[in-house]
Amino acid sequence: MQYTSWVPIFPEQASTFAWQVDLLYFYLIAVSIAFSIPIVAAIFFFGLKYREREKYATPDELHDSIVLETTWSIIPFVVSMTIFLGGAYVYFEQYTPPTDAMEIYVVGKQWMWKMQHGTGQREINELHIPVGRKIKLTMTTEDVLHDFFVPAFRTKADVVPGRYTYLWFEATKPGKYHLFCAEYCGLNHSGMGGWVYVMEQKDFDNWLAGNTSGQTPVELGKDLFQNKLGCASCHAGGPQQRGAKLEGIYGKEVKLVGGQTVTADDQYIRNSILNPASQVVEGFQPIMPTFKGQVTDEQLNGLVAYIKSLSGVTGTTGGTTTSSPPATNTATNSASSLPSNSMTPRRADRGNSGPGSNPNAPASSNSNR
Amino acid sequence: MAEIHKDDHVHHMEEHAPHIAMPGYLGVFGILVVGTILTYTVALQDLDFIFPGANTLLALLIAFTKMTCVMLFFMHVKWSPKLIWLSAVASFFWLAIMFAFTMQDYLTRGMGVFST
Amino acid sequence: MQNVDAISTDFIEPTKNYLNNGTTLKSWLLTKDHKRIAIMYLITVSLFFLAGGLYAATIRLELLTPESDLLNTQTYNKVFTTHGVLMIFFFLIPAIPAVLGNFFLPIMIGAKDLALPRINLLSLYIYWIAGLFAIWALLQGGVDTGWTFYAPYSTTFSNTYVMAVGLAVFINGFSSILTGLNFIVTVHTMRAPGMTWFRLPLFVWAHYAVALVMILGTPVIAITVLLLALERFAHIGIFDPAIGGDPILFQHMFWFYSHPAVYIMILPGMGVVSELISNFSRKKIFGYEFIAFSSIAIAVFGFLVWGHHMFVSGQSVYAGMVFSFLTMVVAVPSAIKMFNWTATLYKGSVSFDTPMLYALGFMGLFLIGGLTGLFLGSMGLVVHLTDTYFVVAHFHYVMVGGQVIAYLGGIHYWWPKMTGRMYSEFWGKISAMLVFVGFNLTFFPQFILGYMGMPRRYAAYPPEFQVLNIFSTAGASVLGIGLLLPVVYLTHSLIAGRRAGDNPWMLPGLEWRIPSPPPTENFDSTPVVTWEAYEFGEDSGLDLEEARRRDLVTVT
Amino acid sequence: MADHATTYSDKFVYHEPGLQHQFEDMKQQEESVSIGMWMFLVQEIMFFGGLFTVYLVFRSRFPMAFATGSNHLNVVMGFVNTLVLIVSSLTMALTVYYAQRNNRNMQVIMIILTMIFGATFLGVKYVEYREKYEDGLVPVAGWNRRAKAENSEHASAALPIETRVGAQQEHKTEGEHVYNNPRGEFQWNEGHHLVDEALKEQAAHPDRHFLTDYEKVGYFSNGQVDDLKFQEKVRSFFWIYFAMTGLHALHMIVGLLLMGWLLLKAFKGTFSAEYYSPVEMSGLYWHFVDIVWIFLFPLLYLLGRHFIH
Repeated sequence: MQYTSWVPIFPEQASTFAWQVDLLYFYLIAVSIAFSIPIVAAIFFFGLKYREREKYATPDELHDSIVLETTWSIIPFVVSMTIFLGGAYVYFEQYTPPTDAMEIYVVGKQWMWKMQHGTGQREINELHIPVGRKIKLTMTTEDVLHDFFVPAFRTKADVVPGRYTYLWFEATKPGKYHLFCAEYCGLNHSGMGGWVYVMEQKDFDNWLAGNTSGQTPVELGKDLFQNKLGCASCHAGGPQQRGAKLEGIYGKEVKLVGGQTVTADDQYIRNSILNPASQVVEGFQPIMPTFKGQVTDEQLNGLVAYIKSLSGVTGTTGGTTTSSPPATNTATNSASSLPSNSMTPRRADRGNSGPGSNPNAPASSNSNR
Repeated sequence: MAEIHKDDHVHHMEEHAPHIAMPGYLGVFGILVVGTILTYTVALQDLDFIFPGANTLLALLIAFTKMTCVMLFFMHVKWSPKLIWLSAVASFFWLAIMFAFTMQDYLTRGMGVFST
Repeated sequence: MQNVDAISTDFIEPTKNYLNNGTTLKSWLLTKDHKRIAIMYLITVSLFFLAGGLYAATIRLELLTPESDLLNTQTYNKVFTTHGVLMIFFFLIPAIPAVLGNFFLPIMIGAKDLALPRINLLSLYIYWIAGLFAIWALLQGGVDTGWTFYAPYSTTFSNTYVMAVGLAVFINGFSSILTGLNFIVTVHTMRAPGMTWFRLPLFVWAHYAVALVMILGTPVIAITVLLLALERFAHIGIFDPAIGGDPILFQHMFWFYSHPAVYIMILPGMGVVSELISNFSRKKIFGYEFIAFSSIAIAVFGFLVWGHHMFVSGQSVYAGMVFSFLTMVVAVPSAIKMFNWTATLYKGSVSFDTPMLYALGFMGLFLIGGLTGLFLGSMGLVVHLTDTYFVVAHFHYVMVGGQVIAYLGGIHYWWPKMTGRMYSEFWGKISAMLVFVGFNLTFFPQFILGYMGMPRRYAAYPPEFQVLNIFSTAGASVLGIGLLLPVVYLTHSLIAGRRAGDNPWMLPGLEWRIPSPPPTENFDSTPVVTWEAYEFGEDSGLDLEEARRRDLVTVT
Repeated sequence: MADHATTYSDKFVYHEPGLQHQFEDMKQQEESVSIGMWMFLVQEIMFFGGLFTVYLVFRSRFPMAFATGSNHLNVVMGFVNTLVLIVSSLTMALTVYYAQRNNRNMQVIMIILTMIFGATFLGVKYVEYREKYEDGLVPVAGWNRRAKAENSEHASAALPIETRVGAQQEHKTEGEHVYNNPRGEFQWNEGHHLVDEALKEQAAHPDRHFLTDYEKVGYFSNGQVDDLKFQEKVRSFFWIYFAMTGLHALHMIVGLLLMGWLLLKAFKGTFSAEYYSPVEMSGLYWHFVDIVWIFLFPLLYLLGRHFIH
């Protein structure tokens, strides 16, 4: 957004559908002009030509013309329909994320954006992405409504507590672009923004490699599991342990107290951490305390990723290089590293749009008060 | 004024005359009581074999019937000017708008790849 | 029932009119006279407009510089929230209906008063109570949620006086409900003999449409705000997602009222402008029925489009489609109005008195406001534009460029009738032009800012937006002067203005056939209407020759 | 001219009782008043409509939780109350009927009867609220402190939907067995057998749907019904129950005041076949309140009754 002109009047075009939106914009401007010029001209022309010549003159009245009325009802209608269709088309583009997108997890929080790459790089109010690569953001918030807005990409979406919303774009032009929070979110609303850095793929890979400060989700999870939360003290495995053995559990059927069996997928692990008492594995006591409100989104993702790694399931990387272990695969199945995507899209969408169906955001907002 | 408003007043004239005699009122009252008992009894039957939500639908139908009775006879709508009919209908129409257009969002949330 | 003589040539003020009929405070506070109530509304509403304007000025000053230096963000948030709440709930919504509508609707249909004068007075008192409540809350420390009160920020996170302001809005709602109720009853039952539906001035039609919206919409915001207050006070888990609520539901219920409310804020303006255009081109308005029914159409369709405020809110894509489609449909009636107004000028005898200048200004600004409305109804574009300054510019073009301009036009148009005095035409024209120019300077740059992506409700913004913000603030100062001028010369006219006479412009409307200021019961005997609306020809029974002689006498 | 106007209206004040100055004749006045009243009822309908929307949205998501909550309401009292209101509607209608016949005494009697029935309704409602209060089912945090102890064993189950302040106390009280309801939480101990039944049915007929998609996520933590999540949904039912019936009760109280005023006027013999629109208007209001209840009864008390076998 470095402007050369002293008064900039147009934002950068830096995403694949920026030009579509601009096209729509120019079309509407054209329509507006096409409508206003004649009307304004007419107003001036009539106003001057028929200005009052004699005081209290009574010009003969004109009779209404159905033809005229119908014409100028139908023309605007037809035009507005073209606008509607154009808009609807672009809208679908903007709000239909591709399946082969690189996943980035975004958490809004008064008043900062927290991003997490599949490779673990965690950024605050900054987002580094490669150019020419489809990016899908999976977003939620810990407190109030926010809105992820990148003018240069011509797209935005509200971030709603208690559920996931999504946003996707494909940057077309390296550069540094504004990131705004567009939904009023309180005291420091105007401070809740930052920059999106669009880089050439190789620069991006270097950035990934160079920026090793962030642990991968697996490393983070391991750290939490072994030390910070001390899960290992019960779940380290072995015969006389109080907690269930987790090696190789992922994706398997688990027998629960009360007979049913469930598949140990991301949701299961996630919920077992948040509401342990709600599903107890057969042969164990419901003694595990809840971690609701004590683990953040990133930490949860980490734990899930780590437990998965115990079963040899790996996460993903945003880059194409193998520089950042342990992940090596493409972004396609990176979904599996995000709890939100572990469910089928249909159920995820329904589910997450249900109140309280994502116990995490409310819980973490509790902890944040 | 009167002659201008004659059309509005056509129904009005009768308003001074009593609309229905005592038996009429008692009859309506009877219908309402029966309706109430009916609602209660059918609510205990499981009608889901017809189609899910049959109970609710039936309960609402009965409620609408009772409402209609009250409005037509107790509230004298039957003898009121068209405008009163109109306002009664309109208010329910607008209620329907509020329900329908709110639900069209929630009911289509799941559809499509990208439903937020 | 005899005809009212068209004009009275004597320039002695009528012995008894609504102003001098009882001068004690009590005679005002307990009056049932719609004209006095309208005057009291006029004063209160103007005060709220002034207050809201001051807040607006503060906002513009703060935005001169990119940093939030004049105000800290906390204050800024409160300031723009207060600006919104005062302007929308306490100025725009009551402005034209409660002042001009209250004063002239009964006169225009030949009635002695509104059908329910006590209800009318009650609505004024409710409005006052709500206003005091709001002011109290603001003095206590104000509210910072934005006038939209979006959950969960308003329900859970804001620690300002949300409940108090919410209750003020709740109370105020009933004031406008009662006004609307009163209008509908009056139009149905109080029309004078011969005043058939299609002889009603379009001002009355517009107010009928507005009344519908007020009655059908306002209760919903009332209950919504009530639930909001409950959510704050008792955590009912209906809007707050942390306890199983749904913030989107709040937006649905809020906009179910607040979008139609936008039409409460523009339809009366359209009514006024229809009057002005027709009367100052001394010609029956073109396409009377179409304008009349387009008002009703706008009122009805206005209830079907609220979702276009929620395109990016997480609403279902398909719901968005439906709402966007209907939004496009609702654009058509407004277009019809524009075309008919323009056509009315054709072959008229157009005189450019102050009210007409305002009317023409309205047409220009509403044209832009309406067309940019299409931008914001087209989903693909709105994803980029919503919550930016483009939206701010758009609704100011409609609200200020529409309602406020029309309100000023109406005030100037009926001032001679309300007060019996004529204001200075010169200053009138000056201020009309200042308002028009200043307004465009203020808000046109904001369209560009919006498309560049400057989000609304920002206390601090990136430096590259500064230039246009400076333009905007500069324009605002011009606008401010333009808006303050009338206060001065209108007040001055009360003392020194020359007597206007009963019918300064020789117009056919019923209100111009009674003395100015009107007597307490408007007509000494019920008038019988024998002429069509906007009838300037022979049938109007206006003695134009007489008027020309009168003008020769009063040349000063 | 003003003088003329005043005498003009005075003329009528003497001849026609209650004719206001702005009207030509009684016909016009009555028409105006009745249209006005109807417009008021229209806005009342929209006012309740907001709550019905909330009801619709939440019930369509969590029918089982709503049924569970509804089954806990005292249907007998609801039933009795419905009858009571219907009778009061009849007496109200008869009040108008007798007013039209200049029968002052019957008017007075009917108004008194109406008031008695109205009061009965409120009395029953009070008993109902009282019950809910003792079961600790008031969905306001902190209002159930005196709930009966036996209902309070799982009081701590209510923690996650405690206000944020409370959530921090969560860990303090954790572990220790709670005998009463210290933070006065909403508490639901009736279990969730309806959901269990639905699950059984589901197992029996996998082709049909017994739970909504919201429920499939909203109640469960993987395969198991989550008491806390379920309780949260039941709580929102009770909120809607209290909001709707409370607002309705408020309208009843207003109605009673109206009746009191009417009683005085009727006692003075104000109303006659010529002038009875106040009676008629109050009647409209009363009937409207009755109609609201006609819908509340099935929607709140009777939904999902058929699940109980």
